[in-house]
Amino acid sequence: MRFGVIRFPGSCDEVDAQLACQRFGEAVILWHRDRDLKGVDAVVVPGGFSYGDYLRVGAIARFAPVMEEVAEFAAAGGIVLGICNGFQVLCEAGLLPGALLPNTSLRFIFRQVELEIVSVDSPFTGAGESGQRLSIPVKHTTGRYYAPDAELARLEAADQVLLRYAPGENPNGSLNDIAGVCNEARNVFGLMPHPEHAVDPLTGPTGGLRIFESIRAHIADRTGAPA
Amino acid sequence: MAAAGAAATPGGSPIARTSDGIGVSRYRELGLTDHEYDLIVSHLGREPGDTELAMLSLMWSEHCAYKHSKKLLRRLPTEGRHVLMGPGENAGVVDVGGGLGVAFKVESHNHPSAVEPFQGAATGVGGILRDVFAVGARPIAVLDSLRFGEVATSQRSRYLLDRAVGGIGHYGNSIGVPTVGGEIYFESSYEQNCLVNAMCLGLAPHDRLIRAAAAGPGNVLVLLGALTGRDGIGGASVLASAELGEGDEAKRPSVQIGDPFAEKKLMECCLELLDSELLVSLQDLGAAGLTSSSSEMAAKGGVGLDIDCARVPLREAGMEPFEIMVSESQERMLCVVEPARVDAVIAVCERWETLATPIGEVNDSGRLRILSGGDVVADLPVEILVDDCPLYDLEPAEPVGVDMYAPAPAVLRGDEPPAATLLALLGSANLASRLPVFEQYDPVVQSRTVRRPDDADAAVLALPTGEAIAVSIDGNGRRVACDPRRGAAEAVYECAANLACVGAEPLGLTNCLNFGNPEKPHVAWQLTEAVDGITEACHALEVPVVGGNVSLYNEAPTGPIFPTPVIGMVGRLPDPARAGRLAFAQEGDAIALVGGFEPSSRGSELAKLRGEAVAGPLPECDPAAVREAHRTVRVMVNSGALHSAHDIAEGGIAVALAECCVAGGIGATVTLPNGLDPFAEAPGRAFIVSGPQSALTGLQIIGRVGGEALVIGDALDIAVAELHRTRRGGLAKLLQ
Amino acid sequence: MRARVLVKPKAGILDPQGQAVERALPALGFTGVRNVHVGRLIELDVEDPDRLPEMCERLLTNPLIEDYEIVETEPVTS
Amino acid sequence: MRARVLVKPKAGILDPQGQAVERALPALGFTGVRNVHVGRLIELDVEDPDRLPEMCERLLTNPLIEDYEIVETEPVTS
Ligand SMILES: Nc1ncnc2c1ncn2[C@@H]1O[C@H](COP(=O)(O)OP(=O)(O)O)[C@@H](O)[C@H]1O
Ligand SMILES: [Mg+2]
Repeated sequence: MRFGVIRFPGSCDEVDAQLACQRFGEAVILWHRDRDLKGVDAVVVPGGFSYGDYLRVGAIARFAPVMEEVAEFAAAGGIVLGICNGFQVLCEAGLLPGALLPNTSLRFIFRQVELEIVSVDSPFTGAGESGQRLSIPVKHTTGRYYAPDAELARLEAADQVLLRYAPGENPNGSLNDIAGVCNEARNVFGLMPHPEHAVDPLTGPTGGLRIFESIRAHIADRTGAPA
Repeated sequence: MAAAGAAATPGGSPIARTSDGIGVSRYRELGLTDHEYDLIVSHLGREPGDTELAMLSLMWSEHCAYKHSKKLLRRLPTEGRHVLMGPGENAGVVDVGGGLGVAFKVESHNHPSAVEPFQGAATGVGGILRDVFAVGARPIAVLDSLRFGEVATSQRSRYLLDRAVGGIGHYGNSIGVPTVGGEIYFESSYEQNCLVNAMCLGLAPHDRLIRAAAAGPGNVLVLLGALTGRDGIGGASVLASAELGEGDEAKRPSVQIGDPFAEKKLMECCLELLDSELLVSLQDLGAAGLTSSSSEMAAKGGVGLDIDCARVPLREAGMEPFEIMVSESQERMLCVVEPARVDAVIAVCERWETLATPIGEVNDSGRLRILSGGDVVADLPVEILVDDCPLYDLEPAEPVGVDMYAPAPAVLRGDEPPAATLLALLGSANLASRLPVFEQYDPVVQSRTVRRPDDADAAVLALPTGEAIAVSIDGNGRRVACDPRRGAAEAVYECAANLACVGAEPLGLTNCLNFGNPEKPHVAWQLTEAVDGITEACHALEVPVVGGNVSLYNEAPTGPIFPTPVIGMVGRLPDPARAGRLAFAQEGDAIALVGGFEPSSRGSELAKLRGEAVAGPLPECDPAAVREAHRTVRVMVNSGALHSAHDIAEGGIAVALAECCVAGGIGATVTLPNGLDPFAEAPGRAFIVSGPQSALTGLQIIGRVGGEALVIGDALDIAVAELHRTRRGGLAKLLQ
Repeated sequence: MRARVLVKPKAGILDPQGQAVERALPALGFTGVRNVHVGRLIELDVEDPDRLPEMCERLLTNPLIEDYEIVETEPVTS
Repeated sequence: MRARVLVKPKAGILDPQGQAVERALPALGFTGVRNVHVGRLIELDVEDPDRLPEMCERLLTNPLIEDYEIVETEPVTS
């Protein structure tokens, strides 16, 4: 399969995401100004500080030309994964519900956290088990997931929360310990933790592998290709 | 355009030292002595003009000319078989095999950080990153070395710590370079002069390495990056205040604000320009801005430059030529480009949304000529800017019979039981866990960090070759204050010991010499002794110095800071999967002590807590024994035989054992060799390693890993949970 | 026209910045301060002030989490 | 009294946020916008408004790099 990883000015984890994806298929970089998704099967909106995160995280990046293509791709059922800053961008773009607010500590935090898979009914968690724990690092200043009460209830009821921080692990004050949510159609997923930094035993725990495995399995299913 | 003859003063208003004395106060205000000014006049054959004086006074400042340290620095050994670029370039570079080089340098940003800690520290990181990508290396890691007053009692020091750490994180995290290590000490001598030193490492294929020498008459000088504004501290601010009238507030130079987003684009842009082989040379803009970068490029290439400062894109209207030439606006680079390639350069820059402006031309005049529109505002031989500043001999004198530094207030009486002493040490600001600081830094971006902070004594970064490099930064000002020569040597040994713990062999080091006023004999003595100590240790370990930085005049009315040479060392290891860890790992493992070890309590952390004098001598060191101990540990780590390795440093063997227990969440039972004081120190010489008994044959076994407590003979027995709690809370509670 | 856009967190959303200020003030001897909220200020010259609300909705604020107010102000003299 | 403190970068100080917004707007079809600056807005209830300037100098702003303005405003109804 083929992943496309977007590069905005100020992206930092795009090469990391590309390296992680390359463990599961081909992975190409998509330039923010190009309106060409190069025929990829899945788009990754990576972490970093797109456009310096100035004004508001993700606020400026969502208007990049490539994001118009991503919106169309998503509307057509394409697989889109937003990691950290990518999650923020997808929320700003309205492709995911809610918003990310400053951590309650008001500080940047790097921490290896334990996550729990809440729902395996998605292209992003299908290879895992419900309740399974994943060790993945977070690193952000603005990661407190927020949605208005009614929206939050709807998300929970519709099983759109795919990942939660395990009890006692919530690093940022996210409502309902939410670490990652998908859209109603379940083909767009955003999470604050960095699965691309948890795929190589040489550099740390490998909880992130589940996410990429799930995507590969989903695409293989869909296209009938061997995983 | 009028060509300025040697005897005419460009830019009008020559500074005549006439009856009214205005000229005199002017150059003195700019920091030049009468003697230096006379030298300028005699070299030039005339009085310098306004812009020229501004440029000269900065280039002849301590910061740019190293006038009190240059002669001393010549003592440092700079040659070694791994050195690709040594001191003199923006960063030193060592060969790490496979056609790759690692560039690295440490630099101070002490004064700006004292004024505005967040921006000061942030722009410190920005500056050292530029030095590294200026040689063509992609920055792959940042480390920081910080010194503040006593955080336990000084509100201001807590504020400075909090903001400086925030600033370092802000810049490094935002630009996507991991911060993989650092060190922090708190001592009252830093109360008025905090130290913020940042180190950066970069990776480059040999053929992308580039020097700063301008070359090729007819080539174009292109300024890259941010707009130029009235940014600047120190030199530039003195200048501008001399120029401005009362009430001209808005024109005063301002605190530099770091823009990591601009630097990220600038960095990617420069690396792409180099990959496309579009540049002849590249240089960052740091202190003294365009003046220093252009004159150094010209000097290194033995050429001349014409710069039209009216072409420099400005952030503020109405800037004078001298302001443009000395502005320290961040996130700018200067490059030399062949005329046929200028369009290609501009196209790459556009792609990265980075401004590129041709501002001048290389020629063979050997002069730096600054034009403003049609006028020549400065016309100076390059060597007067770069080479002619007088170098001063230090007049060192050892202070006899006086303690230069007051002891810290005693918090221990000295008759506490060992358990209480160990807990006091672990919870003290200097030894407590640094987690509350380093969890504000991203250590993993770029996906090569094999050992993060707290995993091991040195950070380990995997290389594309399948091997890895390790890096550590160290310097204990208290010990250098006690005994400058041995204290400074110890910093080198300790860095190398940290590398040995992960299995790395040293390749080279960089250093930042943070001292007081070198014109004072006792500071001159500290500086001289420290440089000699570093030199000795470098010879002993065969590690060359490939670069560094000097920060002098760190003095308050109460006296100088502790003399603080900070050493950053880079090494190489064959197999990242076997990189050592410091945590005790396995119930039943044997614990061995490696290395000859005759520690003393002088200069120790315990001596500080007991309020003892800051006085030497520190223990002697046998270089051959140190080398052998380092080699033993390194070889064993690389063989994969060990489960842990940790050097014994501050707090002595008791603290080292406690750290291994806390990191592993497991206890240990140890019997100390006869007569070994558990808290005495002799950093850099000895190690605690653990592993299966069979792997440690031939070593001095002192105990076993296991249980839930650290038991040292019948001296102490403390639950690991309590060690952990105490160590974790020590700094965290001060930062709330 | 020179305009100011005042952006503040929507009522009911946790505002840790406001809380941090509120907690820090008494320690400095400033008592009697309550209901602190921290938001953003954007100042700009616009040729067509009628388009400001749209700019606010699309870029300058996130209506899910922020409220805003537009205020006319003095032109800068420069 | 309910007050607003408007904090903005001092004139001449680099304002990367303002620059970023200014560059982003034309791409969204908003032309004719200039001199954008981004700062902070702090709203608070104070019992003793006379102490506000001191609060601003000591905590709410960084006088080295920021200017501020104090504006009285409507009390919050809640
Ligand atoms: N303590 C030192 N040890 C070795 N080299 C040093 C030391 N201090 C400065 N240097 C070298 O002197 C040169 C000038 O230093 P500096 O002015 O800090 O460079 P830059 O302007 O590139 O930041 C550099 O090549 C640096 O490595
Ligand atoms: Mg340099």
